[in-house]
This record gives sequence, structure tokens and C-alpha cells, in this order.
Amino acid sequence: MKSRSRPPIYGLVAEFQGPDDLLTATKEAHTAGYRHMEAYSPFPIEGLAEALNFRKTRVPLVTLIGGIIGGCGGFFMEWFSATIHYPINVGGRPYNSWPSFIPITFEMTILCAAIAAVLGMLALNGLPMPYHPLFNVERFSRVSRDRFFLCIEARDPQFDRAGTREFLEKFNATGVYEVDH
Amino acid sequence: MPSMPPPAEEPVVGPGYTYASVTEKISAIVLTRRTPRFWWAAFSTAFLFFLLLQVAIGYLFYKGVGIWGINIPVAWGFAIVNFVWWIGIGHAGTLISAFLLLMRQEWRTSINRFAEAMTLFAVACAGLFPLLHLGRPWVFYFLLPYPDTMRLWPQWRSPLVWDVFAVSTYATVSFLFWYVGLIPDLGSMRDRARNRFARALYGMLAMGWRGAARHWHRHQIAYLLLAGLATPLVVSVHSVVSFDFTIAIVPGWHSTIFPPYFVAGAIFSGFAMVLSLAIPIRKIYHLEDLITMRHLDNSAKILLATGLMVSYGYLMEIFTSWYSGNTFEQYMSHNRMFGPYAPVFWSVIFCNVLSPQVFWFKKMRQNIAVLFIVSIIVNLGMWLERFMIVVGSLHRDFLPSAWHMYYPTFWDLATLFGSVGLFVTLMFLFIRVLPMISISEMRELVGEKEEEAAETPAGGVS
Amino acid sequence: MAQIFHPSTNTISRVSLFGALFFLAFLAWVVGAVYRSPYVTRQYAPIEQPVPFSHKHHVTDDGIDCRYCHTSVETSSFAGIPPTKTCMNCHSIIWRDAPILQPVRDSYRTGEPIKWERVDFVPEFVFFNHSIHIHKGVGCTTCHGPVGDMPLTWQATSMHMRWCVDCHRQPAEQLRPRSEVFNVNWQPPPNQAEWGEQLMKDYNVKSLIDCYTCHR
Amino acid sequence: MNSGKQYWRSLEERAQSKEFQEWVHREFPVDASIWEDEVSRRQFLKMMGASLALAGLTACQMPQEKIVPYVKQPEEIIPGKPLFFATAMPLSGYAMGLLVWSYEGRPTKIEGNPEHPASLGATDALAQGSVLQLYDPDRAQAVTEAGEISDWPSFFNDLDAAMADQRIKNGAGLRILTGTVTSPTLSRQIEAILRKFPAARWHQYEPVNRDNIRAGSQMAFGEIVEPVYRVDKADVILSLDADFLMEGPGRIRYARDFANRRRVRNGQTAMNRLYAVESTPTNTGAVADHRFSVRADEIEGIVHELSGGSPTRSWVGPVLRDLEAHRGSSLVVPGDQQPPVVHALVHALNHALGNVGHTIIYNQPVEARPTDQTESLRELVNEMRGSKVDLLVILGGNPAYDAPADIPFAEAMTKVNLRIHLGLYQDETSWLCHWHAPETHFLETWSDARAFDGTATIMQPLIAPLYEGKSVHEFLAAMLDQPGRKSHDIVRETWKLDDNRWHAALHDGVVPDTKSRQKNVTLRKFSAPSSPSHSGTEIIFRHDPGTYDGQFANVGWLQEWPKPLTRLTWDNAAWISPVTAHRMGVENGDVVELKYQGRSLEAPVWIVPGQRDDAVTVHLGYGRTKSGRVGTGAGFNAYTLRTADAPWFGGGLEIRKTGKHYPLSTVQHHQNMEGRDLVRVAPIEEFIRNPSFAHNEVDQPSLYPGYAYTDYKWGMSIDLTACIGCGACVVACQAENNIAVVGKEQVAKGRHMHWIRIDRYYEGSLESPDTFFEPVPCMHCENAPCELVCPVGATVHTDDGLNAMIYNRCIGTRYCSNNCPYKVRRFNFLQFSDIKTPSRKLQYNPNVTVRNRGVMEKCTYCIQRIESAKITAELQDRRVHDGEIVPACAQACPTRAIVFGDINDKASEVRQLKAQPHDYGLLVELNTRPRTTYLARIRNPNPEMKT
Repeated sequence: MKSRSRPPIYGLVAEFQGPDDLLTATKEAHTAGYRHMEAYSPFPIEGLAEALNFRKTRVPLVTLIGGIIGGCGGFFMEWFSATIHYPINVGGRPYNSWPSFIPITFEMTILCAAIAAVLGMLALNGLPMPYHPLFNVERFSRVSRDRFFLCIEARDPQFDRAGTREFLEKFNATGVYEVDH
Repeated sequence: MPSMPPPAEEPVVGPGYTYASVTEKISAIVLTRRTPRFWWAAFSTAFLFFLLLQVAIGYLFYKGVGIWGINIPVAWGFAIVNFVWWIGIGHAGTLISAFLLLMRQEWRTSINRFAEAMTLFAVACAGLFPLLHLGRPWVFYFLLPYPDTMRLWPQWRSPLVWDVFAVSTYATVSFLFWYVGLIPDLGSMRDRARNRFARALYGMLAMGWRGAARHWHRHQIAYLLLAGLATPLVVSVHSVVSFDFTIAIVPGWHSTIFPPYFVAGAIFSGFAMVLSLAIPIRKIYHLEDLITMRHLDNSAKILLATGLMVSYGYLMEIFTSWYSGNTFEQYMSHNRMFGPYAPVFWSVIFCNVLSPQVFWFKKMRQNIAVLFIVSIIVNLGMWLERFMIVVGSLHRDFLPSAWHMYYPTFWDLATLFGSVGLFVTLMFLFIRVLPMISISEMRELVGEKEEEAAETPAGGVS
Repeated sequence: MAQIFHPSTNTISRVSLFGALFFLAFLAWVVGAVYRSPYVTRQYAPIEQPVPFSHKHHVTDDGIDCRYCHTSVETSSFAGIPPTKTCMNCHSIIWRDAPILQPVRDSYRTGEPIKWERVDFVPEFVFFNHSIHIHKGVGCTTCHGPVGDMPLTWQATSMHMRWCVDCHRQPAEQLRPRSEVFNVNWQPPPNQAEWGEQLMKDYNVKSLIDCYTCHR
Repeated sequence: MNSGKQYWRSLEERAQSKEFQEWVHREFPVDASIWEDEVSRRQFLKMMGASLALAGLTACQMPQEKIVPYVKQPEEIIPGKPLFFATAMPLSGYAMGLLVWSYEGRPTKIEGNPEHPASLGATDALAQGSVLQLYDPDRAQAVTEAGEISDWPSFFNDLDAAMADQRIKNGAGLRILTGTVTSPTLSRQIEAILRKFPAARWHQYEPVNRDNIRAGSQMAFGEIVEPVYRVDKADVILSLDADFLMEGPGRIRYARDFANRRRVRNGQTAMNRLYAVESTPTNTGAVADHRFSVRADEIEGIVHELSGGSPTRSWVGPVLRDLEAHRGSSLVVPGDQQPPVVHALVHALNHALGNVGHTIIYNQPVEARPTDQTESLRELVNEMRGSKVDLLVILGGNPAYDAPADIPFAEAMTKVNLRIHLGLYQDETSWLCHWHAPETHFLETWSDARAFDGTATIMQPLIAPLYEGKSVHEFLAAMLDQPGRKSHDIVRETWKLDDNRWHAALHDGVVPDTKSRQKNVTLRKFSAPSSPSHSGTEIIFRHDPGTYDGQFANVGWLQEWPKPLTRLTWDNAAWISPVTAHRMGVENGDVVELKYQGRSLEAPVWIVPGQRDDAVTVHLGYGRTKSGRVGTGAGFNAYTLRTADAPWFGGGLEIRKTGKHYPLSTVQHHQNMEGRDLVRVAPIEEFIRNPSFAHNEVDQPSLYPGYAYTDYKWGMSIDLTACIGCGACVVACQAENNIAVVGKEQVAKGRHMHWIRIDRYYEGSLESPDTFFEPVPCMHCENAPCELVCPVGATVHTDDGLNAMIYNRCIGTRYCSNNCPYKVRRFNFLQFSDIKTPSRKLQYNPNVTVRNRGVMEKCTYCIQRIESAKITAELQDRRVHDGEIVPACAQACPTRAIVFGDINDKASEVRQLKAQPHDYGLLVELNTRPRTTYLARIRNPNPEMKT
């Protein structure tokens, strides 16, 4: 994750006891004008993403496109091979027995849609990302257990090592740590 | 959309659990606690059967499908019966996770993970048979559409081709669904794991999951979408499987009721298998607080409901065959009930129609032993049902001169039990290396409980 | 906790994950390509023969008609391979002592047949009939390639079913007048398309893509 | 197996021989490499073909012995093109004219010779099977002395020595034993020997012989004559325990004549009427208009009643009236198994009915020297036991196995100094002989034989002897001090024909004007010594339809061929009635002990509806102990109960349950139609009233537009009135289409491979049921259910509307079979086709793929024949003529019940037949639109008798 003018640290991360602390902290931080930040929690918390002013995701769109491609592709394959490429009289049925082509069309739709959804989700989330600066923070491992974190990144224009730490400590954070690259 | 269950019901998670403790409890099974002796015993037994399967397959490829009892007219035997049976079982998992997720049934949480795993392994077993039962398995790729040197394609009107697509799609989607749900937990495992190798492995699989809010958001959406896709898929898959029969003109196969009745049957057998697995596991790993009586109770109710649907299917089959006035159909029903394979029919009636009726009584639903026994009976009954449909219909169709009996051989049985061995083997590997209950979702439940405690209005799962 | 992975793994993992798809596609393509390549079809590879018989010489230079040696090509499914006697008809007079023809003379003397290597062949479940193709105006070179230019004979076509079927579907593109069937230098006229149509009418050529046409 | 090896050796020897190289090198130099690597089957086949063709050619292509191809075929061998040769198959001495397909010198398929009176182009199952016998690797392959492999020279030394001794004694100690001899050449040679050795004797014995017929005519006319029936002239036929459609030298001809008088077409409704009086169910009884079941020993009484006695049975009156109403056009046929007196009485009856000269004629005997064979054998055995025989020469036959139980032939043999057996197999008799000499198969040698009406055929070899066999003629030549004389010369010498007439004879397969002369006989007064009517349970002996008298026991096709009435394979069984079975508490396959005249035998029972409660029928020709890998050990040997005085039936049989069980394999487990109108039948009156009684208007609406079959449109019509259920089509199909033999166990599992089967259903009472035959090949449905479900398109439709099955595309899901309502599809569950035995490969039809493990197969309407006919037609720029394509089944059918052709051709016979009002399709209600349809069975019961 290189950025043009690389700040000395990645950012500051605050640890909280419960989801509510995190939620309020996040909201406040946003109202305080912080933008480059991310909240971390052991399980999805309602309203957290919104608090970060993150509402729309393109995952559904990607899925839809995948589904359309799959469906059309599936039917075209059947239609083309059965009527154009090598038409054969099978049991007296017409070459284009479209009703018989539906099941595969359907399955192809689902298949491609599902694959699109997953790959889309991963891509948009920038996963896989086995290495992340936050992992340098010892305490951060508890994010997958019982702790909640808010990280304000150094590249945020408002970021200021001391000021931001101060700001974060306001919301009974159990600790605020520096995140090295 | 059904809302939270009334407080009267038992909780879906035992009292006194915190984020930390659920996480620890579940991950510990894999990471810290030493493998129980029971696990080794069960695993090795299962593995023996798995070996038997390999022998059976080896001999099959060497000699040909003639080692089975199949013949003309009964050209399909155990292989197809097992296929349909396994596919049926494979339906509960996705259904529990996907359908109940859409229905906001939070009680799904603690059983969905291994139900999904069960699905995967059942589908894996099922997937074997269409390949094994081929006369020339080495040219199985004729079934796939690819630009060949012969200008030839699969014959799209054949339900068997539909099967290929349906089953492979189902396997893929189930896997994705399972994996996507697993990612956050893999994160937890990564962070809990002690030894270096395990951490690297879980780390890779977790793809660097770190519970970021935006990630959660997209993850939730994708998971929901997958659920939305999987639900019709589940229905379509077993409908397609039932097309294998309905598209044919064989009396006893050619019936419009099959798709719904097969889907119901699939859920029926699937839940039976879930119970057969859940009951011993929760006992052994002391997960009574996570897989509570509530789960078992609901599963039992579903068994009862689907059992009734299946019974309706049987009834309608007999009725339509009588009502149709079609000699062949009528003879088929009569032959099914009083012909040489009558015992199968009556056992099916006992297993699938009568035995679930006990679940009308709460006492029975609450009785672990009864639950377990009935679930086993239902599994058996559903296998017999498929046998009744496949063999019972084929052995006496149109021309009496061609009628012939079918008797399974040792190799038929070896393949059946071998596949069970494979299934159990995979199942045990799974509970050994992966969290068998969704940790993150359990945390969520704990979170909600706390909210409830804090009198905040209860919302569903985000 | 400490980092488990080095930063580079991010890129590596992404590349490998998304690259895998393209890799598989590529692999499939390679397999297909190889399968169609002369390595597998043994196209264009001149086949070593006990006697380096040159169709080029006998057909183009000497102008010997195909049927002089392949006697039953017009009457039977099997074109027929000439006996040593046929060779000796000429070679008892010309090139009598050419060392290259020693095997032929030996064969004639001892009655030990010359063991030619087969050049074109179809699997045993394919039933090909020479006589009818000849009769419908399919030239020798259409399938056997420019035999007149082959010092040593090679398989000129892939012999894949696709290749058979393509012609069976559009015979017009390949037909020629019966008089030209044995002409190894035949070149299709510019208006082959409509001309072929005409020949199809004249010779009552149908497009036969029934399985039973070849598989019985 | 080592017989296989020997085979190879002999073949390779031949392969090394100069001519072979010449030949291969003339035709297939390319394939010569196949000797090293076995590339593809057909190339290999051509190879083998080459070697044998060569062999055949060296034997046949020397100028003075050129064999002549049949009509309009190229005279010289063109690789890939079959030749036809006319020859004949002798069975119990009598000839059936054949045409044999030959590919590059390999006879692959046998068909009937249209010009031959006993065949008219048709054959029976045995003839079809005989080609497999030719290639049987278990055939005797070398001269053996006491079982040790020896050679011809040392054998001849031994023989000459023995003959030298005989010369001194005028041959007093020389005995020659043959089967029935009609061959002019053979009799000429034997007579020559007898002239040379006046004191020598010639004995004839056949287990299935015509002693009763001879004795009968002797009794009635004082001389031996050959009765020949003109079934074509008979309006009313009464069969007295005679299975004349399935037995006897004229069977195929009679079946054709019989059927020709029953074809109801375009308003032509005149039919003959057949009454069958029989002691055990037969095909004749099954197709009869009236069947009466009586004890075998009651027949004599019935003849008396018919010839003026007082009728005790209700039906005798009406039958007699019917016969009398058709004086001169009626016919009474006595069974070969009935005693002489019955034959004599029937001669008188036919005489009285004025049928002589019309529906029955009397000929000069066809046999060279008619003898009472049972007596002849008894005589021989007595002499042997009296040590009067020093040299016993057995030419063919297997008396040690099939002699009557009370004529201890085998035991008596030990008293003979030198015993010699010339035979096709190392059989029971060979093992009791000092010397066994391998005989040539009838397709391997020159010979001659006469048909039931005397017509002679000169048999020509299709192939040089595969093994070191010699023909009986060469053998006798050696005995006449003419060693090394070729059969060809010997036969040619018999027939003093100039080259043209000789060629003509070979070409047509019949020698002109050799019909036996008719004899006007005068009925003489004869006192009918009424044979003692016995009491108690009757035992009835019949020869087996598949193995005949045992000589075909090692032919896999005939073993697996379902026997017409029982549909049993691989075994014979004791037929008992359902009542008896119930009384004894036995089921099919339960073993019973049969006690008869102090001898006893254990046999599994088979319950046969229509069998009498007081009779048990057993079939001869099983229980071989030295027959080969296929035949040895199958079934039980009924000869051990059979006595000379009552060879065909006798009383006083005791039957006892043993409690043992012996598994029997049948191909049909369910015998009634469950009320489904599969076989549609009506008496002629009903047909006249409502001609379309069977026809079903099927216009199921379809969402789909149908395909228009504008070019050829193949179809088949099967006439159930004509079908007598003889099963020739089944074996013919097996021979033509390289259909595998799967063996008894696989048949029991339900995996037999026959492409056409003859379903046999019963209806009515168990005592006297109606029996129906229905041949079922692939229906080639236009809306084929099988095609719809094949995932890879391995079975699809062709432009001429055939339901094609493409083996090399098939992956073996077997879905098509499940969805075939007719269940005519067959699957190779294991590697059934024999692709190992070299000699077996030689018979394979090179134009049909040999199917291997894991693929589906089924009737193709003989696509190979269709395609070659189309190609031939195209080469001549014409359409295929009607009748130009004849599938194997139709070709073999004795009654022409099966007709194939182009439905689009307005003139075609098949189209005419499908236009008949009683044409119907099987299971058309499923909207399968079958191309194979049936003509309903129409019967002609006597209106006087309402059954």
C-alpha cells in the first residue's frame, strides 16, 4: 500500500469494549471531519458502515451482470449447438426445443451470478490481503474475538499524531495504539 | 417476515456467554483441546468403509457395471438410488443456511455451519455415482460441452445433462456460500491458532479478513445475495433430479407431482441427517448450550411438516394412478403395494409416514433418544423410497415378457456403505480442522442478547 | 500479534487467485491445440516405407493413373493395394538393377509381401467406402492431399470426425466432375460454389450427416 | 485353450506357406504387419480372412475345381465385397439348400437358397447356428490315437493293416456305421467297399430317425415310400401328434406352404384350417386353429375313430365332417413319433379321403438304402458282443452317447479289436475308439446330399479345412486304396456332368431333375396290430430344438437361443403340467427323479401349460459329457431312459420329488399379458365382420411439428398369423450382427443380448391354453423415447427415420433402455464379445462393429445391409428396389412373416401390409409412432365347434 508522500506511520487505532462505544466514536470522528478511517469489529454492527458514510455497494450490480451473462450464454450455447452447429433429429423433437433448454439456462444463471457475487465481494473488499499494517498491533488480534477498533489513517488531511490520539481517547477507549506500516 | 420468537421459547444460546467465551469455546475444539479418543475411533471406522469404497470402485472400473445386480429392464439400481438419496441429504444444509437466513430465523445460526459442510460432503458422495454408473466412465467428458474434434455436443434435452449442470452448480454455489460464511471465522482461527503452520494456513484462507465495517457490509450483502440465489437453486436441483424420472415414460416415473414431492423429500431427509449428526456431536463436544433443545425442537417440527408433504406425495401418486384409468399406471401402483417389492413400500410407509407422527407431541420432540432414532429411521426410509421409485417402477413396465427382478450384489452394498464411509470421514475431518459453528454469528447472537437485556427493541440480524 | 505474512504476499495472493482462472483457460486451450496438432494427428509427416515409393514420380512424372495400382477403388469400399507383380510389370524392364528396388525384386522372388506402412486410416467403428465417394465426384486428392507432389506419402488431413462432417455437410465445396476425380493436379474453379451446387444436382449428391452413414 | 493354440499353429503354418504370402501380398500387403501388432479388428479380420481365403482358394481355385459364385456376383474376390455360394446342410442325412456369405474367403453368414425346395430361401435356427460350429475352437483338430495326438499317415498305416486282414476274410469282421445316408457319392463309395468285401456289413443309425415312417409305409403298401405333403394344396389339415412345421426334412417348406394359405390380404379371407391333436405342446399345436391334448398312445384309437370307428370324443365328429367336406383337399399328418400302425392307418385314411396324389404324394425313398435303423444298430451290437467284429468304422454320429439305453453300444465296443471314429468333435464315441479322425465341417468340403423330395445338391466348400480334417469321402477313398483322392474328384465322378451342367448345378445349388420319382402305391389289406396302450404316466421323448440330437451341443448361439415354447436357455428340462407341479409341490428347477423301465434319471422340471397331467416330456440332446467347453455338462441325458422298443413314448413312468434344486435360465418370467392387448387375435368371422378390429387410430396431438421423411422411409411389418415361433430369426440376427453369447448365469441375471426376441404369451386355461408368439425387434419409433433421454446423443434419428445407435458415442448411462417401453435395448454389462478366440473372430461380420464393454446396442434393421444396398443403388444411379434389402430376421423366416421395405414406395410390399385393416402398432397409445407394426393374428376355427 504505497502512497505518494508516505507518512511515518499508517495511523492510530483505538480499542473499545463494546459496539456502542465504537459506534459513537465513529460517528463523532466523522462529524469531526475525519474521512480516512475504518472501524473494525468481531461481528457486523448495524449502522457502523453508515456511520462511516458508506452506504452503496456495487456487489448486487456485479451479481446481476454475472447472472445475465450466465443465462444468455447458457441458452445461446444450447440453441447454437442444437440448431446451427450440428442439428440432429432427436426423438422427433424440433431442433430448437427451447423448453428443454430452460433448466440449464437457469442453472447457468445461478452459477455465474454466485461466482460474480463472491469474486465481486472479494475484489471490492480488496481481498485477499494477508498483510495489513493493523496486524502489527498486538492487541488488534482481539478484533476477531471480543474487541472493537477504530483506526484513523495518517493520510487523512486532519490527521495529527497527538491531536488525533487525544481525540480518540475521549471515547472511553481502552487504549490507543500507533500502527506502523 | 417472521420476527423474533416470543421469550417463552428456550434461548438459542445458553446463558452466561460473552463474545470471548463463545469464540474460545468453539475455536478450542479445533485448536487447543486434544482430539478425543472417540474422534479417532469413529474416524478410523469411517475410513475403513472409505477404503472399501475405493476397492469397490477399483473392481468396478476393472470389470464393468456388470458386477452390480442391474440388468434389462432394471438398468438403474443402487447407483442411482444412492445418488438421489445423497443429493436429497445435501439439501438441508443450504436450505437451513439460505432459506432460514432469508426468513431471519436466527436459530439457524448454530447449526448452519456444519449443515452446510454436510451438504458439501453429501453432494460429493452424490456426485460420485453418476460417474460410477457409466458403462464407459473413461469417456464421461462426452457429457460436457467443449469444442471437440467431432462437432458433437451434449444432447440438451436429456435430464442427465441437466443433472450435470444442476449438480455441479449446486456443488459450486454451496461451497462458495459455505466459504464466504467461513471467512470471518477463519480470521478468528488465524488469530487464535498457536502453531505457526496453522496460523499461516488459516491466515491464507482468511485472506486477511480483519472485520472492517465496509468489509462486513459487503460481506453481508454478498452472503444475502448468495442465500437469495441458493434458495431457488436448492429447489431447482432436486426438481431437476426428479426430472430424471418424470421426463421418462416409465409408469411410476412419469408424474407431474415429482418435483415438489422430491424437494419436500430432500428437505425431509436432509433434516433427518442434520439431527442424526447434531445430536451425537453436541453431546460429545458439550455444545448443549449452543445447539439447544430449541434447535432440535424446530428441526423435529420441520421433519413432521415435510414428512406430511411426502406422505401427501405418496397418496397423490396412488390416487392419480387410479384416477388416470391408465392400465400401466394402475398396475404399477398395485404392484408397488402388493408385488414382489411390497415389503419396501410398506417399510417406506412406516419410516416416512408413520414414524414422524410422534413429533406431534412436545414430549417426543424434547426426547433426544426419540429424535435420534426417528431421524435414523427417516434416513433409511428415504433411501428405501428412492429404491421403490427406481427399481419398483422399472422391474415391471409395459411388456410383461420383459419383466425381471433385481437383486443387489455384494458390490452394490459395498458402494453404498463405502459412500457413507466417505461422507462420515469428510465430516470428521471437518469438525477436526474447522469451527463447526459460526463463531461470528454466535458473537452476534450474544450481542443481541445483551441488547435485549438492555431493553433495547430487538432487531433481526443485520 | 505479529504479522504472519510479508507485505508481498498481498500481491502474490491476488495474482495467484485471479490468475488461476486465466491459467486454467490457457491450459485448456493448450490441450485442445495439441490434440489438433500434427503431433497427434500425424499429419504432414512423410511415412518411412520399406521401399521409398514416390507417388510424385509415378503419378506426376510418369502420369500413371491411380487405378493402375488401386484397382478396386471404383467398385469396393477398399481401394486395394497393388501386388508386387504390378510393380514388376515395369520394373522388370526399367530400373531392373536399381539397388533401391531390391526389396521389390526380393518380394517377387520369395513371395514375401512388401510390408507397406499404412498412411491413412479410420478407426474400426468407422465404415468408409471408396467407390461411392469416387462415384459422387470426390477426388482422390480431396482426402489424400496433393499425392502428385508427395515423394514419400503422408497423411494430408486430420482425419478428425469434424473434418469428415464438414465436407458431408457442404459437399458442394469439394465436388468435381467425375472425369477429374483421378486428376491429381485438379484446382477448383473460382466459381466452385455454384458449380458444386450444379454437380450436386447432376450426381444426386445429398448432404449425409446421419450417424449411420459411417457408424454401424 | 490349447486347442486355440493348436489352431494358431496350424493357421500360422498356412500363413507362412507360399500361396498365402502370394495372396496376402496380392490383396493386403499393408495389413501384413498386423501379424505383429493387432491394430484394428477389421484389419485383423481381413488378415485372418486372407489366410483362410487363401486356404479356401488353394482348395478351390485350381482350374479344374473352380467354385462358382451365386447369381450376379463378381466371380473374383474383391476385398470388402461379399460373395455368395450355394451349398447344402445335411441334417439326419437330408439336405437343406443354403447360400453362404463369404468375405475374403470367410463364410460368415448362412442364408436359405430360394431355388432349393426344402428351403425356398429360408432356414431354421440350426442352419443359422452351423456357421459358428465351423469356427468352434473345440472341434477335433488332429488325428488322435487313444487320445494322443498322432497324424494321418500313421493312422492310415494302422487302417491298411486292418483292411489287409479283412481282405483275407472278405471283410467278415468289417462293419461300417453311418447315419442316414442320402448322399449318392457316399453310398456309391460304401457300396464299392461292400463289393470289395462281400462279407462286410453297413449299418445306419440316427437317434432321430424315420423308422416309423418306413415301417408304416411298408405295412400299408408293402414297400417303402417317402410320403411328401402338399400343404399348399390342403384346406383342412389334421395333425396327429405331428409337429410338421418344426420337425422332419420338409419342415421349412411345409411351414411356408402352410402360412401361404393363411395370409389374409386385401379382402382375401380364404384360410386353411389346422387341427392339432397332440400329446405334448408343440409350435404346430400353438398355431393350430384347434388343439386337442391326448395321450400319445391314444392317437391310434383316434385314427380308428376317424376311419369309421364310433367317435368317443366330442370333437372327432366335427373334425371328420370337416375332413370329408374337403375330400382331396384335406390332409392328415401322422407324427414321426407315432408307431408304424398309426402311419399305416393314416395312409389308409388319406386314401379314403381321396387326398393321395393331391395333398400327399408318395415318392421313391430318398435314402440310399432305407433300413430300420434301430434294428440295424441292435444287430450290430449283438455281433459286436459276439466278438464277430474286428474292425468298426464309425463315420460321423455319436452312438456311444445316443444309442438306446437297452442297446449297450458303448459296452459292446470293448469287444472290437480296432475301433475308428470319424467325427467333428472328440466326443463320447471317440473316447471309446482307438483312433479318432477329425472330420471336415460341411462348409469345408465337397459332398452331396438330397432333400426331402429327392432334389440333390452338390455341396461346395466355402473354406479349406481349418484343422486337419478329412471329408468322409476322402476317408472312404483311403479305405478303397485311393488315398489322397480329393473329395472334389470323388463327387465329380458320381455326377457325370459336363462342365456347363456341373457349373450350373453348383451355381443354382440344385442338380436339375433329381427329384425322386413319384410312385403310385396301392393300399393293401393290413392287419393293424394295435400297439399296447400303456397305463400310468407317459414319458415322451423329443429331440431338443436347439441341440437337435446333441450334435449342436457346443454351439453357443443355439444354447443361448430361447427354446420356442419354454423360452429356456442352456438346459433341457422335464416338462410337467401345472397340476402335476402343484400336486408334487415342485417349482421350476426343482429336481425330480424319473423312474422308467427300471432305469432312473434326475432332471429339473419345467412347468408347461398345456402339458398333460399324466405325461412328462423330456428332450434328447443334452447331458453331453464330451462335447466341448460350451456343451459339456449342460442339461441331463434323456437317452439313458430311452429304449429301442418305445423310442418316442412309453407308459409307467414314476416321478418322485428329490428336494434338490437346479437353477434354470429363462429369458421370460411372466407368461400372460396382464390384459394388455399386445397380441391381437380374432377368428376370421370377426375379421370379416369388422376388418379393423385390431387397428388403433392414433392421432395423438403433438405440440411439435413432425419431421417429414421424404426420401426413404424404412419400416417393417410382422404378420402374427404367419409366425410359428420357430426362432430362426433370433439366431439369424445373432449371426448377422455379431451379437455376443453371455452364458447361463448372465441370462439368469437378465442380460441376454438378442436384438429380436419372440415373446410367448399364454391365455385361457392352464390345461389347454392359447399360445401366442410375438417377435419383438426394435420398433424404430419416430418419437423415440430412448433418444430423448440420451445425454450424449448416442442414439438419434436418421433422415430415413431409423433409430440409430452409435456405439462409439455411447457412454453407457442405460437411460435409453429404461425409457424404451418395448425393452428391446441390450447392454454390454461386461466384456461379453469374444475378442480373444482367434477362430471366433473369423465369423464376425466385418460390416458390423463388435461391441465392447459398457455400450448399449439394439436392432438396427440391419443397417449394414441397408447402407450397402443404398451404395450399390447409388453407384448404378437408381433407387433401391423393393425387396432389395432383406434384414437377417426376415431373410431367415420360413413363413415370410417379417417384411421390410420403404414405406414411401407406393408399390412396396411393406406399405401394402401396413395398409391392411388389421395392421396395428404395439403400445402406440404412448405416441411412440413405431415403424415396426404387426398384422393381427387371424384364426380359422371350425364354426361347428364353439370352444
